[in-house]
Amino acid sequence: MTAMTMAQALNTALRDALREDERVLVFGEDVGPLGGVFRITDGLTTEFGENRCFDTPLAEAGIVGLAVGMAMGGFRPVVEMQFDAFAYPAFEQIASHVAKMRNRTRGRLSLPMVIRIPYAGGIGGVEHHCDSSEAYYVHTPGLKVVTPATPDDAYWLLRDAITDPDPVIFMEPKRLYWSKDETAPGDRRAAGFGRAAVRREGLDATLVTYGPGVPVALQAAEAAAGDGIDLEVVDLRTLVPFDDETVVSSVRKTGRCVVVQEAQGFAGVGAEIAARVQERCFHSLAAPVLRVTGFDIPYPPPKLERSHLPDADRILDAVDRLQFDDAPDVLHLAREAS
Amino acid sequence: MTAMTMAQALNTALRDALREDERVLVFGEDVGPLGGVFRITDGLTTEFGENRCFDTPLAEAGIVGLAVGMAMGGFRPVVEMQFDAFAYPAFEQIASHVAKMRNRTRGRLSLPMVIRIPYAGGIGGVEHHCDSSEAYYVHTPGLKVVTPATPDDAYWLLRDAITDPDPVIFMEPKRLYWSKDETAPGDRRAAGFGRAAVRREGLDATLVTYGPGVPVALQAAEAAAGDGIDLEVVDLRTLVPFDDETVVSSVRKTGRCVVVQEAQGFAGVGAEIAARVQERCFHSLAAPVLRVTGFDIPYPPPKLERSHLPDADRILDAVDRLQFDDAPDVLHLAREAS
Amino acid sequence: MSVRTDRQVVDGLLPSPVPVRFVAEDGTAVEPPTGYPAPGDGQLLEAYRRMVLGRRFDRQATALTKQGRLAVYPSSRGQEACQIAGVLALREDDWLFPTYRDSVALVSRGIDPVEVLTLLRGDWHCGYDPAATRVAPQCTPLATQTIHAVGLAEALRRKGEDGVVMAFIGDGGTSEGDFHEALNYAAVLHAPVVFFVQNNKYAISVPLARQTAAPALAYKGIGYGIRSEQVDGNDLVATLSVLTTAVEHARAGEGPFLVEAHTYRMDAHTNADDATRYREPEEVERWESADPLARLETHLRDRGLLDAEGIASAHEAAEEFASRLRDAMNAEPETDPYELFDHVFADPTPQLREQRALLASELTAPED
Amino acid sequence: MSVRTDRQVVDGLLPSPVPVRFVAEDGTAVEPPTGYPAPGDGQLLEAYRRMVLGRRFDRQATALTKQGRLAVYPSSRGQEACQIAGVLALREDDWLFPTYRDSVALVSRGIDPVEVLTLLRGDWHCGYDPAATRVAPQCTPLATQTIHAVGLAEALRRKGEDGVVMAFIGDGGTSEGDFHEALNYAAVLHAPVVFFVQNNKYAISVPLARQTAAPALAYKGIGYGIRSEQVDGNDLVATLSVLTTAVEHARAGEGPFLVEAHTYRMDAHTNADDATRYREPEEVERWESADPLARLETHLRDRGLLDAEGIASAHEAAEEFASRLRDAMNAEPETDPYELFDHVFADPTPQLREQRALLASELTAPED
Ligand SMILES: Cc1ncc(C[n+]2csc(CCOP(=O)(O)OP(=O)(O)O)c2C)c(N)n1
Ligand SMILES: Cc1ncc(C[n+]2csc(CCOP(=O)(O)OP(=O)(O)O)c2C)c(N)n1
Ligand SMILES: [Mg+2]
Ligand SMILES: [Mg+2]
Repeated sequence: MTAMTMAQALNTALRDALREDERVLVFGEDVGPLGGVFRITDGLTTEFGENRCFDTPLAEAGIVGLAVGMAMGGFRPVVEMQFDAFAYPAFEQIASHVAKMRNRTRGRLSLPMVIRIPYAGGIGGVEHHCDSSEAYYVHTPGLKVVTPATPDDAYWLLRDAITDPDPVIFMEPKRLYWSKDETAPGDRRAAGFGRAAVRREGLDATLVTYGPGVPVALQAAEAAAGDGIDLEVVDLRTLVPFDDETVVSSVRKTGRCVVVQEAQGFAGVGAEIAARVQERCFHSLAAPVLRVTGFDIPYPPPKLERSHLPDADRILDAVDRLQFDDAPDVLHLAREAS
Repeated sequence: MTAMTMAQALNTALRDALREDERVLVFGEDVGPLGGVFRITDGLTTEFGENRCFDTPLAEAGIVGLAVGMAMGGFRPVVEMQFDAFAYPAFEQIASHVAKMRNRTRGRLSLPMVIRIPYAGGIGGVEHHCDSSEAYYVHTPGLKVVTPATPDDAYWLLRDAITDPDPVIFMEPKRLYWSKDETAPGDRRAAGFGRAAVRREGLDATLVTYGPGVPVALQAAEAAAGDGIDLEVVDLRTLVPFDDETVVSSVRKTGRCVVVQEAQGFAGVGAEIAARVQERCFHSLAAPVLRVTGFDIPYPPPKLERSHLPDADRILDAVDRLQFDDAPDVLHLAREAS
Repeated sequence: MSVRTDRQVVDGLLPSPVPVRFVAEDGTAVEPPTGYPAPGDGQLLEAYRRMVLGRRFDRQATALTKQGRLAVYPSSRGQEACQIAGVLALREDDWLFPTYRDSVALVSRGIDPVEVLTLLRGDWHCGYDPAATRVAPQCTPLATQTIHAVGLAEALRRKGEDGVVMAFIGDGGTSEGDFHEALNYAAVLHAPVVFFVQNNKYAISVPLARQTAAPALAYKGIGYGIRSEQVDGNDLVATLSVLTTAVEHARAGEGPFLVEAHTYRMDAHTNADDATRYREPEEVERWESADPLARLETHLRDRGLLDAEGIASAHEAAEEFASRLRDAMNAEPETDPYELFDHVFADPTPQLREQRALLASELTAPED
Repeated sequence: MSVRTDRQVVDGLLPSPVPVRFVAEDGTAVEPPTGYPAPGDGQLLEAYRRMVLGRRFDRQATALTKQGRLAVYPSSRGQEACQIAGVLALREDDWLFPTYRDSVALVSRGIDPVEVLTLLRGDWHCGYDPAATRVAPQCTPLATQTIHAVGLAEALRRKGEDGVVMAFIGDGGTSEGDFHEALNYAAVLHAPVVFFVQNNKYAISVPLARQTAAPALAYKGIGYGIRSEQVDGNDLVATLSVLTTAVEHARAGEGPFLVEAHTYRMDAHTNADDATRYREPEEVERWESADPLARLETHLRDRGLLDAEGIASAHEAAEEFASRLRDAMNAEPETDPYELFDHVFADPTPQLREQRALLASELTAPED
């Protein structure tokens, strides 16, 4: 057990995967000698050589398309998109090929490849550097979508993504790169794909979240505990496949649910979660499933991101509106008046 | 009043817009002499000359990017993406520029442009020709997203899209191109953006849908009427902006809601609708908001699309599960058992 | 600090100013080009038989659309010299990345024609086994396959195999950004890939002049440091010779190669297209007189390599092939709706299992 | 049926085999190139003053990052000849499409430096008025601006204006698909646009040799039918001469032009980058001796156009500029959180109004 940042955990996962399986390759923009702009691939070219970890020309459709061809040829590419918005040039390759190759070939070709995407904000980045793009991928059938919230998960989910027979979009919440916890790579602990984790147990309401939302939700739960409200926090870990079981059993227990997501709200992953929860837990719900999300605006600049990002206060406001006292929802009334 | 197909209505809208405003331009792949693969631009080059309606080289990012530049230069481009999946190469241009230019320039530059996208299936198209991609656009702040279900709406919504000061993604449900109704271009009738239409009034439950889902929902409502169930059908018309008012007042009245969407379900527009409805109508709901959608699979081939597409039967099955009799939901029980 | 580009390097990358040719429209040999060896007689005869069969297959497929047996078919009539030369230039263990228009090449590669037509028949998958045949699924999103081809070529190179990859693409497809990225990646990686542009003068309705202002598409190669050539794509002898050279170049580790073949799409874009909307019948007629099959036939007859009997037997084989295909296509293909859920992932997610159960409940519900 | 490419046409599109130069590293004049007129003395002096000021601005901006006044700054030190020549080649009513690295050009264009730095300071918008300044917002998604530039050039052409558009792009950016599409669209539309590649040898950490295998980036033009040239980008005289020729070419309706300038990024990619990870100090030192500003200074002195006084006054003006900038940047910019909702659309949707109300309830809530 060592204390590791998420960045170190990811780096270690890549290193271990490169060591264990010679079919694994790492490539992308600046992932070679520089070690990536976030240093996630730091030292890999030195240790494994340019053949295993290398820089490509600057073209994201090219990176993903090259990975498709190399996966068809028997390799297991792990590619990096430098920032969320810079994966968009690869969208056609991802939606029309990465997601569909197995299906288009009736299962004869599989694409064991991982597309790593640092995403979301909170790091004072300028425009185009802080998009939350997970909803685009989860809505595309054929992609697994994974997002760790802890270093331990970062390590194991990335290892699992690399051995998975199918393409995985691996979303890294960039402001958690420097978060630390005890982790023990090599000593299997984290659960596999499709299993959510209850990060905190509670009885009064469930906060369902993922990636960058997890520490914020935990912080809100701590604060709520001070007010005598006992919140359960569920970290989804993998968005596709989705762990209905853990979410549903938590909400059936608590009877109330708030979904927390950093991305702009409209038709985001949080909408899917809210829709599923009320479909499955309707008779257990004492209040509507509420969502706490970013606003439906382009990601704001450093000076204003605090106004945009869901924080503990915004979550607690939503928790307050969960009608513990059976009064009508004030914000809804306000909305209707406006 | 003339009987017009949706294709004719769209063609007439383009023609009238070209005639009335010389800043309007139409371009894209094969929209010139051929008139587009769906003939939506038929005759425009002949009538207005190559300067106003023209073919571009084959590159979708190029088409959209060119439109951005021309809109910056004072024109009002209306561009065609040949099929849904062939808009994906333009995704970066759409997400990072079309959607954000007004914001990035603090309102100093606006992009009055329309991107027409024939979408969805039901026409026996081969792979990549029948994607439902509306969720990608509605989740991108800065885009208006519009989708007509009738020829009359097709005409007026397209006219409104062209005069709108902001970029509009205009999604055309391609299997409705040949549907006909009475319409009177020139004689203002259809409502503007942000207004849903109640296509059928009913008291027992509300079907909320849009685009290709509308005729199917109406068909289901007719069938249900035979069984004594009176369904209201709401056609959203514009997904962004969203008409909460009409949807909410319908569901408050009926107390039950089924969302119908052709696209794959996970994190689709239907998830947003379900999430909003339960947020706003929780205390009026007698049953969970259910969703009837396509499956989370790549769009299936001609021989199997009937299995995939939501049809009246699938809608009626969902209506049956709206717990009119207060019994537990059978499919939910089955799901849990599986 | 400064660069100097060597005139010789530059000239080595530029294509010939006139498309390479061995045989004129009327079948007579022209002065042979330097640097491109003439294919052997046996290979030319084999090419002839394949072109006859390819054309017959193509006609049959078009006929099948009229009978509703195919959802759609993009004909390559007039492009047979390209289709067959592309295949003949490759070894069996080389890879081919075709587009939707390259069914004739696939048939010539030895893939069962029913498999080749699977997708066009209305099924959701490519029909054949790409790994076994070393043929990627026919690709519709334009130019996207070219970068896959580079990846696969790079994979071969890294595995120490001496296989080559050939990526087919149309003139219109060269305008897409992915083509640019593929050429650049291939050159920087020095991958053994041949880009083969069938310039058939139209992208659906859009003529070449609206697609590019380049002197010829083959002039794109130098911008990536890729050796390039242009060839008369209706001259089988020339196309085969240039493509063979290109494949050898790639196999020898000398990097990628770009070949532009000038040809013409005789039929409409697909059976659903109406070509009269955008081109004059006279233009089509002019190209009839440049027919690649007639040209090769005349050429081989003139050279005494082919006689009436040889011609007849090639046509017989083609007829037999077409009739077998007709029969095979008369049977309705079996499609299993439950299989829709089987190949999205190696193992269906719980969500897909639920959806499959929903479909099952619908399909097994009693009619009411 | 067949094409023939004219050697003359081809030669007219290819760049010179050696980058165009007027002045050597040591400031001495070289044999002047044919076809490119020497800029006037007055223009050169003006360029000199602007380069001095541009460099001072650049240093100041880098200093501001250390004081936390700027979130990030991508320096263009070493690229001043390109930045200034680009601006001087344009008329005021021409348009410029810059990247994130072209702040010096924008300052030279006359835009208030505080406005130029708005985005880098942590605000969400580009700061200046693009329509009034005829400068597009500085663009980060690589190469995407090149196609906007084509659109705007085409808009000018259609409106009968004789304006020209210059699109800046880096060496790395040329690998993106959008660059390819932009070149092709420009050529087919015959749009009055100049593509100006500042080849500073690195894309963050990736050196040119990993970016392209082309003899030079300027060889990309012929593949689109675009006239192209390469120039010593540290020679202001040459860069200004070639860009002026390119702009005149475009303005005269002769179509687009592609210019590659060979230069070098002296500093790291941005203040946040560590260039020692990927390049040797010796390389940077070698380029110090090719400094564009020193070269022009020596050249102008040698020619008697500039004396110590002129140099001093240029530096004084630059110091004054920098000190005003420092002062202006000391004030915290005002940012209004409610404005986040104002420019998503011309009129906020009901949903945005709701979200604004939610934020208001948060911001006005009593602290607890
Ligand atoms: C990305 C993309 N955009 C548009 C289309 C629609 N489309 C199919 S074929 C075609 C024309 C292609 O022309 P070309 O590359 O010359 O090939 P050809 O059909 O002539 O063989 C178009 C526009 C597509 N398949 N993919
Ligand atoms: C589409 C896209 N991908 C990646 C990036 C991240 N990025 C920013 S600058 C840069 C390097 C660009 O190099 P070059 O074009 O040579 O310009 P320079 O920075 O040297 O001026 C990269 C990779 C981006 N901004 N946009
Ligand atoms: Mg073609
Ligand atoms: Mg650079």
